[in-house]
Amino acid sequence: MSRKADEIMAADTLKDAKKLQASFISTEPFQESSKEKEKEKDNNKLFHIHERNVSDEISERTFQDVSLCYQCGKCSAGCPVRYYMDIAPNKVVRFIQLGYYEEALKSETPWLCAGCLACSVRCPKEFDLAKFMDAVREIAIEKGVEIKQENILKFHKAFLDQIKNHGRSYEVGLVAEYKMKTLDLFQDVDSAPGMFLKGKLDLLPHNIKNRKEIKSIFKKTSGKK
Amino acid sequence: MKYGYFPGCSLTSSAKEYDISLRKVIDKLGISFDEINDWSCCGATSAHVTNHKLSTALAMRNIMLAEQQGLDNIIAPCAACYNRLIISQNEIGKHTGIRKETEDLLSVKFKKDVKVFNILELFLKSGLNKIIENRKRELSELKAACYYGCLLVRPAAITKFDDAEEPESMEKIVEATGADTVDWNYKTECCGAAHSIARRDIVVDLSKKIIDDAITHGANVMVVACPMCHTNLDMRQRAMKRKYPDHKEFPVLYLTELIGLSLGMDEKELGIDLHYTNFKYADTLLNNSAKG
Amino acid sequence: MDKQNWEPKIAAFVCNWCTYTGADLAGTSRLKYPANCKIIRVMCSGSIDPVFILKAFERGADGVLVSGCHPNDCHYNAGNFHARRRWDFFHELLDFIGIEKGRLQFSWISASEGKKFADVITKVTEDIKAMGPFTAYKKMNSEFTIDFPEEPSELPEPEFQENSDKETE
Amino acid sequence: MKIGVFICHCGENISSTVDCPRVADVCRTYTGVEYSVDYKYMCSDPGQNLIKDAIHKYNLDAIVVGSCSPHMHERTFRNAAVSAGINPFMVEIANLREHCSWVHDNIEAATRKAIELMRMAIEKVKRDKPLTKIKVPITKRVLVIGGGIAGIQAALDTANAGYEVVLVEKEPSIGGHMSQLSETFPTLDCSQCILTPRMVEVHQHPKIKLMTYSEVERVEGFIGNFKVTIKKKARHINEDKCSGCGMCITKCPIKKKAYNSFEEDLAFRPAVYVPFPQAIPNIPVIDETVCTYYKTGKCGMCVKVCDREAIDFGQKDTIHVADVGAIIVATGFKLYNIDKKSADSKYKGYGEYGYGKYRDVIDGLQFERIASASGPTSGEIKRPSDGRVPKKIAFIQCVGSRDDSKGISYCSKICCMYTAKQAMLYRHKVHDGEAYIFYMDIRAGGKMYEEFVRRAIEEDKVKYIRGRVSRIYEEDGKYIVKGEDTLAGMPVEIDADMVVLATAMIPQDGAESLARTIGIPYDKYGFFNEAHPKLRPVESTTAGVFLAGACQSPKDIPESVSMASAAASKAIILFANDTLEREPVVAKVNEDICAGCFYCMKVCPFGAVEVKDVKDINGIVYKEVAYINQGVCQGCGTCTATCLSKSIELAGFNNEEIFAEIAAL
Repeated sequence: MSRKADEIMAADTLKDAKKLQASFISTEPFQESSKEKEKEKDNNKLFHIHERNVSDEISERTFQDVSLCYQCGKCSAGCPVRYYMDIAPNKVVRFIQLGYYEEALKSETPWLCAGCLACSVRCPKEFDLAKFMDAVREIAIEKGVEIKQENILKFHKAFLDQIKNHGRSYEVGLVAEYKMKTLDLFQDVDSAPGMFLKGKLDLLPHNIKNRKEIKSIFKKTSGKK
Repeated sequence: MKYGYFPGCSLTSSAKEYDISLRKVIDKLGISFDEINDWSCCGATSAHVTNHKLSTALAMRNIMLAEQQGLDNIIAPCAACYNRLIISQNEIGKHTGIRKETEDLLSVKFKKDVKVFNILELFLKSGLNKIIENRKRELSELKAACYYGCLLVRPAAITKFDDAEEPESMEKIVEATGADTVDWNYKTECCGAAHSIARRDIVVDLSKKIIDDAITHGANVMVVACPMCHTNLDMRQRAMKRKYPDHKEFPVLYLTELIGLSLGMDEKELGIDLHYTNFKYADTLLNNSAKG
Repeated sequence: MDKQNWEPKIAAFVCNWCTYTGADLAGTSRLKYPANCKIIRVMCSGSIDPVFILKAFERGADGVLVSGCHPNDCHYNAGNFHARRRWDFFHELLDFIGIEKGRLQFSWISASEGKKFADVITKVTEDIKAMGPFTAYKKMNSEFTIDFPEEPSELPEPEFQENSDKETE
Repeated sequence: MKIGVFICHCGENISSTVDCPRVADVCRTYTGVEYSVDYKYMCSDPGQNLIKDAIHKYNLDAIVVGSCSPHMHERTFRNAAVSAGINPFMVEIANLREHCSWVHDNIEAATRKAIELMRMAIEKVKRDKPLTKIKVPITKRVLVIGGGIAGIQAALDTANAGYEVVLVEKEPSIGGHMSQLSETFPTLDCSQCILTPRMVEVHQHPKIKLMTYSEVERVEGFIGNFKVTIKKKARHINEDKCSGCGMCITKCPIKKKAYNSFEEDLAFRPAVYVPFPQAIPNIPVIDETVCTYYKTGKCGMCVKVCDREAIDFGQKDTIHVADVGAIIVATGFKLYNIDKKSADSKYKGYGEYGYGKYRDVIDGLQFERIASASGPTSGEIKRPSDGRVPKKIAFIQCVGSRDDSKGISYCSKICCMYTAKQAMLYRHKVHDGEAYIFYMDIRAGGKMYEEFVRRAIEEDKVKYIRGRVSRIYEEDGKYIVKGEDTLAGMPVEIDADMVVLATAMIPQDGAESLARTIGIPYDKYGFFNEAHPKLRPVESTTAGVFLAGACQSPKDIPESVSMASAAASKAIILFANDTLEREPVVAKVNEDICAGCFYCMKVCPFGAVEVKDVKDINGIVYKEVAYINQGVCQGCGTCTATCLSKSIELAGFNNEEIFAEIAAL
């Protein structure tokens, strides 16, 4: 069976559930992986990536030029999550350097980056790779690129939703929302009840007073470049 | 000196014991805190990995509150919060564009230079002899592997307090409690951090390696100063056990809990019973004498 | 003076070894920059007397650029260090005597930095343009008569100035 | 004064944006300008003849040429002027090409600027004075600083040309780093075998005065006339009496208190020692810091066993002065180490490689000693920690080099080659061993170099992995080397028994202070600067001081040797004349108005300012003034700007001339 057929199959069986999700999740409508949507997205976004030079954009956001990197691979060598990545971190930089933006933005690597900064502190060219990865992710979201590590993105979105609504992280809400987004209902069953029992998880969120301000920060920063 | 206190979200929930033990310990050592009023999330991980403007604004909101409250020094016990706060400060200090953007967002002007300290700096600054003087017992049975994680010492150019590769400050503090420290390899290796929920498989593997290295080098307890690290190293030991059946439970303590123990407090008082792994200092004594 | 068409007059004191050669490189690389700046070559930035600069302002310069070798790169080992030390003091003095600090600028340009030379000249010209003409001395000259013994006896202004507009038309 | 103005079109290079005839016309109106003309190529023969004819015809006193940069053709036009009977310093060049036509688009603006540039040059030439070149005598003796291969070569070449040489080496023996090497690339011939005959030749050469264990303390004077003060450190051995029998060394009871620096600290040496058996001169040195006699006043074992009575505990450092005409600096390099550095150091260490705490993580020179037949392991490859033979070895290139974050941006140039050589030697000696090399690029430019590297890969099966190593851990006596194969795109972990770091070449200790002593510039790393990167690579900017070997930048042996020979020939060229001529752009003091503050003395980078007594007719000194030694002065003019009484003038760039230029802006 081809990959596309696979996707359609999956889409069919989960369709209802996903519609439900879409209505529940406040951030962005869930992108259906149906053929038309896929095509439309491709037409609208990906082919226009080259319009604006992504490497320039990254340089602007991170205040460092991607041409600094001389591809020694020390970042990849010391990356703790290297084994889980599809391409090496230095290759993401390489793709951006050469203008293969689509390949870079579609890669799982930026999403798996844990931001531990091991690469940044060891880089012989003092290139802050962690910051670079932040920018790549940011641009990938803005361009609407399909994100393979969607659970990670969903986690981040769920987390930010908590902050947006309460000002602080609300772990019950976080886990609940994350579960709803991913439909991965069984993953944390061994820890969450334990947390309740130990009195670590509060059932009610800690709301800060000035939630208005937080909401406005979110609103003002969500504008796409 | 009075410190502003920025607990961060974790310390109000999943890392409650860190907050509890910290408050107890500093009380005993005569250090006082002023919690920042109405503090909010620092923007750690989720914000900065997806939206840099948002993360800087979230972090700087707390700095702004501290400034408004007249606090010159704040202490951020969570390593991730500490890192976000100093990096954001550094960004707005270095790039006028970001500074302006953030100031406009929050409609303030940053004037003062609010200094952010991590937990290690707090104890080093307030004086290790305070711990030694108030020590009720020497934790000489403990061989601690001091785990810094990533965000406490990196990037050294901004944190400017210890070496990024071979840090030693936590060892100094732990040794003040009378405990021994071990020289090991994974002091600053990453535990997987925020992937804890979305990619638990990664976190389990990485944390397992860290714990194994500590055991190989003769440690019987691990000391951490970051709630995220603690969650991964402590809570994820169950998942570890499932994946690696020969895994043996290994206690992971917060630095403040260890200090608390040496100051004579008991495990319950310090919230050690809230951990997923069991730890009783008395047991360590027993174990060691049984071996000896 | 017609502010729209006003073009600043800028004097650049540069050392023979680094900046002058850097300016040559800008030329050989065919980089373009505004024509407002005239170079006065000295052997070393260390030999630039503050009086030269005052003299330049007095003679109607709207801005002055001083440029030498990078630290540690001086052809004479240390001349540029002396220059730097001297300028630290001199900058304050300029301010004191009423010449805005921005009218005097410093830079280090090496023999290999043709691009930097062009950039610096462009920037200085823009800065001075933004500041407008330097009139303080001219005003003073009209109020007091000051005798400058070194002044060259005759200096006819080029004749083409009046005709120039016609020629370009 | 009659001035001639000549405007060059430079083909179309100038005339395309500057209206040359108009410039010539305007210039003709200026006072003093007798003749003004434009021409297509001023630098061509007809162009020069045009100038010469005009000088004769109009009886000109000075000329101004509006052409390309003075750095291009100043000399051409000066020569033309001289042949027509004008002093060469009565020629001014206005740079209409590089500074005007090439950098502007607007014809009107460029033409105006050209006229203004011409006006400035005309005003300057009016105040120019005829100058004559300066003549100075030459002492035909060379000082060579550093007794490594570069210093040895330079000394031998100069001495064989018939000139006397003083060779100063700070270590007890000459030989330098080359004497430490096992075998050399790309021929794999034994380093000591080719070096030792040269060392002996130096020792026996009648024209070479060898001063080992000595350092240059002070350099005064100028090209052809340097006066050098050398400190000879006390060996505590009478050199005239010692026969080099080595009894003192064998009998010295202090065996393990000092590391043997020749063996790169992989072995110990006694308190009295020669660095290595083939040392030149073969005279030991007593190390005061560990010798029992200097601590307790007792022992004296060496005195008892020396039948020539050569031990002299009371010997003191001695000071020697030498007059030389040229100096060849060949102080070489040292290796960067990965240790933790102090906060103010310009380098940073490698915490990721353990800051040097792992004993089997060694540097390239240490490996050379281990692989050397005369080394601490007699040439067997063994681990320093436990003496086991490593079965898996990892070499890491570019440690420190090309690493901005550690403070070194340059490529050390030789590491690619010596790492290939070392891996080859390892494979030759440990047949069942595996050798891995982590590299970023292989830079094997040189005769037979690339072939050599390929041989390591193809014949000796050395495995090259392209990627920098991120971290080294010790685990059960093995060293886990974490890298990434960037070509395969795969992470790599090697559990090596030993790791060899090809650490960067950095300037020798004290290079910067020596540079200040001699008065030569150095770059931000401390390498000495050549006068011109392409055309004057072995001269320093200070006349009469030449550079050889790795003190100027990282170099391998053949390059160091050729540079040494080039430096020697530069000195020999200098000595081919009895006197030498210099450009007269020097500063001069007006003694009548000099106030004697001597600020000029403080700022002069060349030490050219001296105190001169001014006497009245009775011979009584009534004031002290500054005097500038014309031979030493390089003409920077820093003194002129510093002088409070404005009594110093720089010939060719005096205040009057510059004021005239400013006035003509």
